[in-house]
Amino acid sequence: SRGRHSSRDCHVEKREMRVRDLGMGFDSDEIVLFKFCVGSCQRSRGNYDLALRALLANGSLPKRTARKVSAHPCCRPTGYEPVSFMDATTTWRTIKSLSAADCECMG
Amino acid sequence: SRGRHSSRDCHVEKREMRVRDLGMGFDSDEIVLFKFCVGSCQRSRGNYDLALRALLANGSLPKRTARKVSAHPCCRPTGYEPVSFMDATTTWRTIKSLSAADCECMG
Amino acid sequence: LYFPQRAYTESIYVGQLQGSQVLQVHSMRETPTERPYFTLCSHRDTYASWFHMDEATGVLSMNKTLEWSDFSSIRDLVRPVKDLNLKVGVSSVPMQKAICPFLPTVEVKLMFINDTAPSCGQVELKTLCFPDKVSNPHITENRMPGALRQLRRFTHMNICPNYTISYAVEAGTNQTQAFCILQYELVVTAPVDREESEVYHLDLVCMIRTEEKLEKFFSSLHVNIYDEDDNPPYMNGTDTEDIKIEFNRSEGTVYGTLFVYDRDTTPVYPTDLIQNKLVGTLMTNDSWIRNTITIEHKFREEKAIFGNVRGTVHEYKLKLSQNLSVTERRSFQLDYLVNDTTFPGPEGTVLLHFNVTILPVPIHFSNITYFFTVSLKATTYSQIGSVCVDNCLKFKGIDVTYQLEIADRNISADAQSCYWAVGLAQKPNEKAGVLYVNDTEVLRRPQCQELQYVVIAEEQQNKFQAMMQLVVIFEGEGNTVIRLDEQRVLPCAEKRQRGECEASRGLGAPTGRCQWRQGRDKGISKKYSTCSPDLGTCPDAYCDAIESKNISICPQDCSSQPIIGGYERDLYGIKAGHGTCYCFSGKCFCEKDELEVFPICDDVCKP
Amino acid sequence: PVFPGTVDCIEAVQECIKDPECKRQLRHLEYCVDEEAVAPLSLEGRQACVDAQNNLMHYQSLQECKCQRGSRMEQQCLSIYWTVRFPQGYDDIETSPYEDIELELVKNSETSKLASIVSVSSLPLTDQNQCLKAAQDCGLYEKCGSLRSEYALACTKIIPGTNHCNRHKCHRALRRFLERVPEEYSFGVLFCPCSDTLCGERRRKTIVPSCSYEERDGQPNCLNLESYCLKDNLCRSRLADFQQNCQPSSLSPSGCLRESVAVCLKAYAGLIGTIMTPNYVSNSSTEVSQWCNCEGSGNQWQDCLRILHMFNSNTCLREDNLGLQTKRIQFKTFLCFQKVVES
Repeated sequence: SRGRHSSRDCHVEKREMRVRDLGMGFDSDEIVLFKFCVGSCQRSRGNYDLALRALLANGSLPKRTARKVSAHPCCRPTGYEPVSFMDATTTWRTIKSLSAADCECMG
Repeated sequence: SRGRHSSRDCHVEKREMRVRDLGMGFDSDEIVLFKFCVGSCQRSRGNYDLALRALLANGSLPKRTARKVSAHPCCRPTGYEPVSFMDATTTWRTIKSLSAADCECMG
Repeated sequence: LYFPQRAYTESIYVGQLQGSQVLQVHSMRETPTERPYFTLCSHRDTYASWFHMDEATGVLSMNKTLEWSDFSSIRDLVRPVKDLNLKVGVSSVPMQKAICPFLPTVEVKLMFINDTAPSCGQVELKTLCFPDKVSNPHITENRMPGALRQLRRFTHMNICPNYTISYAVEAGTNQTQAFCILQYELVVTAPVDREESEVYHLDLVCMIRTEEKLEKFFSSLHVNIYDEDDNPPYMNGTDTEDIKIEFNRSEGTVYGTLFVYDRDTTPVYPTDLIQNKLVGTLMTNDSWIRNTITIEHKFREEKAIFGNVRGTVHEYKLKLSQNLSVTERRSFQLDYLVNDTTFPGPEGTVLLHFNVTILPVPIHFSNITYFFTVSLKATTYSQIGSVCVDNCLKFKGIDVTYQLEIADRNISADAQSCYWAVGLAQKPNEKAGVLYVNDTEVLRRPQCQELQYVVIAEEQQNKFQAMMQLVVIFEGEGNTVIRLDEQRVLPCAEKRQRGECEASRGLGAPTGRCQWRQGRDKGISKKYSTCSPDLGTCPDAYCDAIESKNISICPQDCSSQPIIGGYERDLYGIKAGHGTCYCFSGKCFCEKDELEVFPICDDVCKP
Repeated sequence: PVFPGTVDCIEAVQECIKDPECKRQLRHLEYCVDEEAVAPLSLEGRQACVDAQNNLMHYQSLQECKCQRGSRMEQQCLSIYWTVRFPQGYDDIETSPYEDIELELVKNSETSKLASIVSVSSLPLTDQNQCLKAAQDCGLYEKCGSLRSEYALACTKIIPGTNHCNRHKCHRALRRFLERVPEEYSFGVLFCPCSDTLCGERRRKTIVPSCSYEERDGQPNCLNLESYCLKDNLCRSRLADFQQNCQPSSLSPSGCLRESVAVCLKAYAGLIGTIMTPNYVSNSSTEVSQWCNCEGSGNQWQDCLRILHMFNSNTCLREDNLGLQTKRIQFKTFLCFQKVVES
């Protein structure tokens, strides 16, 4: 895969999120530090991406296909961390692979 | 990284492209078969993506950041192939890593 | 000889005079002729040499007068009080220090206070009588009388030399006068019986006569009575248990209960201790019985039924040590002798009687023929029904397998090919066989739409067999009517909405169509929304014989892969999920199906 | 390294083996420990060990060396500490192998930079459930959140093919959490004060009792539990530390022989993640105990009750001592005060 730039092009950001707001149906008021990847990965692009951009620009691809094409590597986690908490019934719950351990431009 | 589904979720598609239309400034009327990756990788999502979707949905992220976030793995080449052709001055040219050899959901 | 106390504590001050007494250690006799010899065993610590132990009386006294420098010489935390830990050993013969590690010892903890003893005016009078913390002594039941504690506080005797101090003891209301005070020592006057009372609550009275008046101080003392095995086991009510063994014949099963009582305690620690252990013996030489049956023995401590004194209740159950054959038919009385190994007397045994009746179990179908009807629309792996010999659901330790065979072997090869339509599956340890649609292609041919099978049930241990006729009738509109593009059979679990779910032909769907279950709960719920081939069997939190043949049939019950989103899982499948649960070849998601998140500016709108 | 003024046992041994005689006696004691672990020593064998121990009496650094709780070399250090005191029974288990907590706490207060730790979450926090608040604070401090997730996962994960957890891994993860997360946070989730049973249940379940100590087939006898603990150097050391630092005293206002309650709480927390893991007995009181009872104690009933009462009737572990939260400011002030005195 392409050379990787884990800098402004792709890095970890953190947000406090109430477990209840993770959108997974867990009933808990605990707060977790959700780490996610942010970056456009423009610097990791290659010839493939330039050609793909040209293809997309000439409009020859149907919209349904165009929507499913990544015209540059994507800034994604290279590893994940679990997050555990107690729910409203004081039962321990763990969400595996929830938070990003680190980020990289992939693909 | 996440389990890979090289199926409907992410696969190779082909398009004939004139070298001239690759958008790289080569002056050649030859046509190449450009292979690229198409797929939503929805099936390769993980808990991270569900939480990220919730975070994006609650609008707490600034637009500038939200735009640089990949809320699912991206369908990208796992390897590339070069393409060679003769330009208008009958000089052999090669564009490295232009076409996708195979595709996979990354990250 | 034994120490009537776990530890001795006393406080000592700077200025404690050489030769002055600190405290007295006692040892109780086990036999009339015994005589204790005491020795100070702590030679480890530098301060041990400050003390002297009187070999005969057990009185600990000072070898030197305590100086301020002595206090600071003790390496300990920076505190106003430093602990001096000594050990005193006792033997029934005079001895040297060297054998200390092999003797019973008792701890002596002296709190060395970095101050001189309070003057008579300063001291709190009660402290002349009793230490701050009074530890409780213990004596063993049925033992010799003797002194068990020195009541005077030697270290405080010279603080008010003009006062006279005396002690008295008042026993608790219902307790015998087993204790008295002789020359300032608490004495047990006669053997006591623990089974009568485990603890004697004594009220010690200390009288101090000062120049002006008589002061009285009270302190309660609990003398714990140690147990010895002086009671035989006994039974209360029946010593016989009738036991019938029929359908449950598996190894490890227990039957019936007989109780044996023992007024003595049974210590569980240390584990190798043999005090008051009841040992049991099967009173039979019948090898079959000895190989097949054992007696399970458990015991627990009880108080209420023994007059609020700790005793032991033993439970004896009959236990199978191997699976019983279905043919076994037998009646016998089994006697079991329980012996209290540490009880000295002859009556230390009781005899238990188990009247055992073992009935055979027939492997049998009550009906000759069973009929099942199936819709022609049913897809592959649709469950038709289950087959089971009589009483099979009660079976334990009886392994019966089921096989499906063509009833009439002489039919043509072409006719025989119809019989691919139905299959039979059975999971290991499952009691019934499950019939299912194995091939829908043959059902297109009219001659294949009524099939006659024979089901053979075979009991694995003795190879007993039972047979029954099985008729499977396929009815209703066939698949020929359904449009070609709809012919493809997909896993129902992939569908995320009701519409696409109920419109698809799903694997294992008896009606041919997938069925949608709409969940109503907000959070993670057992009633999650999902698309299933048959809501009767999937999801039901059990990966049955048919579902386990192909993960696509019911991943909601069988998937072992990680589930993405909010869920709960026991061993397999999705016990509870958030929103809609759907799966792609075993990988499942449980998520709310709201409108897509606001469109992420993906690649197309990149500048 | 242990606090200045206290010799670390590992250093003490390096010093000892430079002296042939010290080295010889120490190797002999190590042999005694190994032999005793296999089978009880003979009378002669034991006497030889007693002699070896006596011969090491005058090597002061060996006799007074201590260990540091949670350090990388803790296990080796403790092994030396107890070897030097072999045979057992010659020294009770009320003197702690660890350097005095009061010194350690002060040292920790430097490293944990108490004042800056408490980050206030920007999300509106539920006000009354203090244990939930402590969990939220932990979740927001990355190290606390990740180590808490680590032990929760280790303690709730069922070993494939069985129906129970891996208690050893659970204990190790619990100790890692308690040793690496600043006490400001770990004590927060352990000793938060509660005024309702929901909060009390959260507090009770914080150390995942179903895996960290509960047994499916009922409670063991406390004597049995203690005997297993004493055979394990770590548990034995933490128990000795607890007994030294949580000695009750009716004379002192805090009910504790040691003036500072934090010293006892730290020693109590040191037992969590060992064979004798203590915990709250219910969700409606701060009473703590061991998962054991005194049934079947026979004549050692009093000894058994003594073990239980060390926890469930110890004035050092009283109501307000365990409700640390209310004392949080006091806890911090105590530590800050220490720092002011230092500087």
